[in-house]
Amino acid sequence: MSAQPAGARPGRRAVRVTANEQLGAYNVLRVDDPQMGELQAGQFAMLAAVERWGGGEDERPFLARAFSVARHHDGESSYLLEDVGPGTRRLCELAAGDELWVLGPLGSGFTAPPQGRRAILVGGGVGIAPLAILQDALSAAGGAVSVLLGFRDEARVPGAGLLRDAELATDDGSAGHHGLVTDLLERELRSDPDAVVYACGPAGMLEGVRAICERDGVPAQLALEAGMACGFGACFGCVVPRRGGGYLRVCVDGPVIDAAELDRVELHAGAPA
Amino acid sequence: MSAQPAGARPGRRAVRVTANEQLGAYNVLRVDDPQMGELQAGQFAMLAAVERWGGGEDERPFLARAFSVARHHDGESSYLLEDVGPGTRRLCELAAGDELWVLGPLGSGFTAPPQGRRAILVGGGVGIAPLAILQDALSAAGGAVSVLLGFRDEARVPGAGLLRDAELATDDGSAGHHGLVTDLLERELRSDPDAVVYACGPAGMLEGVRAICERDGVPAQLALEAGMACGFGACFGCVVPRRGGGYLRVCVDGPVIDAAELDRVELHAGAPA
Amino acid sequence: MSVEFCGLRLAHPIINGSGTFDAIAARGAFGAALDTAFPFAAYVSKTITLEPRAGNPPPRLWESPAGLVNSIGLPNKGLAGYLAEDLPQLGGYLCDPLASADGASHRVPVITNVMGSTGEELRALVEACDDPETIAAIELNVSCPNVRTGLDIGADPAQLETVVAGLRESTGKPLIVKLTPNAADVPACAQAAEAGGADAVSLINTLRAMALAPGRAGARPWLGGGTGGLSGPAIRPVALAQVAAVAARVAIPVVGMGGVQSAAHAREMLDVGATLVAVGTESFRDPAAGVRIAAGLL
Amino acid sequence: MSVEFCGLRLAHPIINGSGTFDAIAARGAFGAALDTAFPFAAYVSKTITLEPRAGNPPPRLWESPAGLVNSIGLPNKGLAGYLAEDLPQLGGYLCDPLASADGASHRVPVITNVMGSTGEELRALVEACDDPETIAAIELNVSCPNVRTGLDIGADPAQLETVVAGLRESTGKPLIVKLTPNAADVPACAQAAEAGGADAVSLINTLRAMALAPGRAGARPWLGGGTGGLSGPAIRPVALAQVAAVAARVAIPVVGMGGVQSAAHAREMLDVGATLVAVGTESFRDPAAGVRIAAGLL
Ligand SMILES: Cc1cc2nc3c(=O)[nH]c(=O)nc-3n(C[C@H](O)[C@H](O)[C@H](O)COP(=O)(O)OP(=O)(O)OC[C@H]3O[C@@H](n4cnc5c(N)ncnc54)[C@H](O)[C@@H]3O)c2cc1C
Ligand SMILES: Cc1cc2nc3c(=O)[nH]c(=O)nc-3n(C[C@H](O)[C@H](O)[C@H](O)COP(=O)(O)OP(=O)(O)OC[C@H]3O[C@@H](n4cnc5c(N)ncnc54)[C@H](O)[C@@H]3O)c2cc1C
Ligand SMILES: Cc1cc2nc3c(=O)[nH]c(=O)nc-3n(C[C@H](O)[C@H](O)[C@H](O)COP(=O)(O)O)c2cc1C
Ligand SMILES: Cc1cc2nc3c(=O)[nH]c(=O)nc-3n(C[C@H](O)[C@H](O)[C@H](O)COP(=O)(O)O)c2cc1C
Ligand code: FES
Ligand code: FES
Repeated sequence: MSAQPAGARPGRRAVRVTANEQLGAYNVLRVDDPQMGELQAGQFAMLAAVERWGGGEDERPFLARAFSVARHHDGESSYLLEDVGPGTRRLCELAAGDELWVLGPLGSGFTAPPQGRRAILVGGGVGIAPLAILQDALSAAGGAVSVLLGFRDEARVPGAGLLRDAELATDDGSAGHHGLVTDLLERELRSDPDAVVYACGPAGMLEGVRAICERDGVPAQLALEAGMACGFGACFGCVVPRRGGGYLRVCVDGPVIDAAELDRVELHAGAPA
Repeated sequence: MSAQPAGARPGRRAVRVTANEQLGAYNVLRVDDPQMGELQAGQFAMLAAVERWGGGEDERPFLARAFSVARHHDGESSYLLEDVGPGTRRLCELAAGDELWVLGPLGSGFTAPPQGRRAILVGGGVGIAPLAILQDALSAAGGAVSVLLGFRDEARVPGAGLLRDAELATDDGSAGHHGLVTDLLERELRSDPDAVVYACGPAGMLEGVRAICERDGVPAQLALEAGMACGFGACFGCVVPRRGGGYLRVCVDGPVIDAAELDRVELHAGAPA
Repeated sequence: MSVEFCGLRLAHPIINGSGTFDAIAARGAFGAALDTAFPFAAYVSKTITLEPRAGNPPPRLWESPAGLVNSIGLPNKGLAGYLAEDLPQLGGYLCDPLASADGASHRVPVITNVMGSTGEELRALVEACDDPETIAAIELNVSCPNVRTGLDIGADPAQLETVVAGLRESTGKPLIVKLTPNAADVPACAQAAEAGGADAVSLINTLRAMALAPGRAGARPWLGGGTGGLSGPAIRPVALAQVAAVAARVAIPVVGMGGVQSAAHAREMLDVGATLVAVGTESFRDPAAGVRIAAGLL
Repeated sequence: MSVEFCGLRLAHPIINGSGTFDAIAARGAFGAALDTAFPFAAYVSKTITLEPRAGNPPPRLWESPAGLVNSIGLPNKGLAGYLAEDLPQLGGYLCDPLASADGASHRVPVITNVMGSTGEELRALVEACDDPETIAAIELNVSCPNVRTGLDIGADPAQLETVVAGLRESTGKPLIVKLTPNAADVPACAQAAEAGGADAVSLINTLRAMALAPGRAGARPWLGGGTGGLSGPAIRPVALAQVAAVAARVAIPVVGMGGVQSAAHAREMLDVGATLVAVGTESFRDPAAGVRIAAGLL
């Protein structure tokens, strides 16, 4: 996890879908992809269906879409998908045997906590995906890990099955704590202020995590999202403002970014609320 | 068949595919479409898949595609399809239950022969489609009908199953006469110069039919093809030169056009040979 | 949802783009059903020229990614043929479905689109259209190449202002100038049209484009006319930018078009300042697109 | 398939469009594998300005039908940063896979794209690029708004000729003028660049475009920069028309680009007269698009 990744092949590859299972409101897409090779938790891949990528709502999708690698072992990768638009819809539709374009692994992932410090993993919604592979890696390395996951509603709670021993929070109170996952985080940090935080989820949640960790002086690694055209630093499209001025490219400077590098986690200026 | 058609609804409608069967190199697509109503043999419909129309080769198809109605009874229409590009490929892929946009019936169809004269139906390749419904209509009206069909190769011969009692010609000699279907037409016209000819097929075949019929003074109705954007006279895109100057819109002045209206049947100037 | 445009009261803001809907052919295809379900709140004729034109040799169409390249070449019966044969039919049966919610059957106003390559031609066209009662407004297509420069007449603001000013006296009817998108500064062209006395501007016309015949060695234009114009969803972001820029610069109403396929797209055109929205290529895919889009705006 | 372009010998005719491939970031992402599999026969830098630029606020991207609208805003380290930090790296490892079929490892020539809003800025940029051995040619991006008119500097032929002529003396290296497509008469602009002393022209840059934030009442631009530029297959028919028209009017070589996704598309650009073909947006979908297209031309 801490070694410098070897780098993806400089071209996309066509791989086969092995399964596409529903997990509540989500889909888990599995693909046979030995070339994904060694990767860091938190890295992602750009995905596109080989057949009929296009022709959806507003004649899209056209570009590939970014997805965290949720797991990779024995040459098989899995992705957790939420259908939010024409690209994710097409991917959710794929069946075993269909072909998928994959470019990855891309970006830089999470860094292990200093020896002896507990990792608190905070996930929201589909953002739990990179925490699954992170939990595997940290547990394999023998570290202490706590998992806190927040979901909007009952339909999304089954997503928690992707990780082990998770404590839940839900907006609608259908499972676990009725409220925000950041409430759970505050409680954990009170009992273990030495912990290190790893978070991925919607911008509002990440900003909550960032603000809490800044206030409490806790190191936090945030896996960000941004609209991406390329995923490998070519288009300069996926930027977020960096503390102190200028911008970071989420695809190559992240997606995992040290919270100290950000003034705040912003929703894209134009993104619908 | 001779009554003025009522006209299609002025909007496309979504209908369900009931079956899509292979017939050699062709597909027969059946759809549940009671609104197609009464139609003339030779009329056509504009078809497009409701889902994923687009995203094929060169990010196409975008516009709907024209297809002869090969049969329509008990509220079910059938179409004979040959996969030649992104639009036909997508249609060939549809399965029972999938939705299809249909606009039609469109255009003007074949006119019955004068009382007592035999109809010779000459079809080439996928162009046999409108002759199937024409054969039904003429036979039902009690007229004498001969059917001559030409195919490129063995894989296409099964298409002949769409009509009854057809005499075949094939380019590769795999069935029937080894040669052109127009050879069969010449033979038929020698034995019955009073016949009326109905033809549909590739431009080269239609031009052969036209030239023979002009030479022999035999009336001929040719069902033409042309690239179409709309199918109902809106775009002026589907024209062929009219004898004496100017152009005919294949979609509204045809697709069935009296051979006497044409100097010759031309391949689109830019069409690949 | 009814809207006022240059003194005309329209049932809703959706009209057709010139040359993309032939009301007479459509009635042939769809029969009397069309009379009570005409998809547009006003009907824009295809471009009429002084003399009849056969149009360009085929092929005239090329499908491109999310778009259509056409090289139709403005076939039309000429002014006299249009006035004598088409206009009486158009006046006869066009009525608006949404408008008749109040029980009354409203005529759909006819906007006649004209093009000429000289000032005299244009004057003759506009004067002739000033007379018939059935013509509610005149649209001037200035995407016509200047015989001297080869550039569209409407691409040069100074030239455009002169042309429009020269025609202004010829008609008391609303004069809409359909701008060319193939200009460096489309808002300046819009301002020139306004200064010349136009009552409204419409845009965008198709973008200059071409296609080659596939599967052959060597370059051979596919379209019989050599080059053509690109329309459809492919150009929508360009259209939206031009419509927004023009609406920000002129006080007269703007008719926005280019790639509109849905009520959401039409809403965007209205949001950036258009008063009416025209639907072109999408009507080819669905002749009822106009009424579907209008209903979606409710 | 090797091709001569302004005195440079390239392994094949496929290069990247400026601003659509970052060789340094790509090496970070793909590691040493890129050194022997660089997808282009020459590498065009993104646009370099005199001073560093952070670029536009996000969002910077909008996916449109078969296209992409971007409003990146030319972020770059500025001339000094580029020369000191980037150029040495670029000189270091770029080598061409197809060229090395003969066993030798060829350097991929670097073309530096520059933009300035005044004559002095441009002169400083071009003079500075004249020196380093690693820079094989200079591309001038003239899609820069004139501070006075707001129009692209390159949209007015007379102005463009003056700008190019003023720079010609500043370098002995090949000078490529990247034309703006947002002009009434792009071939006239190309001729002006030629008359001013350009060694080549390249086109098309993105078409002026915009997008609105979805799902909200009222018009609100999606892009942080307000407006953007459209690229990708949506614009290919427009690009082909402009490249063909320009190639027919100038004697200097032409670099054609706009929506090229396949060898067949590249072949079309070559067929209408381009000497090189640049790939932009398609590289985002597949970073190996350049080498795939080049291989397909064999
Ligand atoms: C590093 C990274 C990792 C990710 N991991 C995952 C994951 O594991 N699982 C997962 O489900 N998702 C993940 N995402 C998010 C995923 O990439 C997006 O959900 C996906 O791109 C949406 O595509 P779409 O076509 O389905 O939706 P789109 O229609 O593209 O819409 C998604 C959002 O994009 C905006 N938008 C709408 N229209 C447009 C347009 N035309 N152009 C540009 N933006 C538009 C809106 O804000 C909209 O809400 C990740 C993203 C990143 C950057
Ligand atoms: C009245 C009528 C009835 C028809 N009936 C039938 C029928 O019953 N069964 C049947 O199988 N077919 C029928 N056709 C033909 C059918 O419409 C075409 O095969 C279909 O439109 C091809 O679409 P595509 O996307 O599969 O192929 P395309 O890629 O569109 O190619 C088909 C041909 O179009 C040209 N072409 C290629 N690229 C383009 C482009 N980008 N833009 C424009 N043209 C291009 C070329 O000449 C190519 O050979 C009929 C056509 C008409 C007009
Ligand atoms: C086939 C076709 C024919 C057209 N004919 C005309 C015409 O005669 N006069 C005119 O002013 N515009 C004409 N146009 C342009 C349209 O009116 C409209 O400006 C353009 O197509 C953009 O809108 P759209 O993307 O909705 O089609 C034509 C467009 C098409 C596609
Ligand atoms: C994200 C993006 C950034 C670009 N940046 C630049 C740039 O810095 N300088 C420039 O001259 N052109 C720039 N371009 C234009 C491209 O080089 C090219 O001209 C255009 O995208 C058309 O080609 P395509 O359709 O293959 O992308 C950019 C295009 C895109 C999509
Ligand atoms: S997605 Fe293109 S630079 Fe990050
Ligand atoms: S297909 Fe549009 S007029 Fe015939």
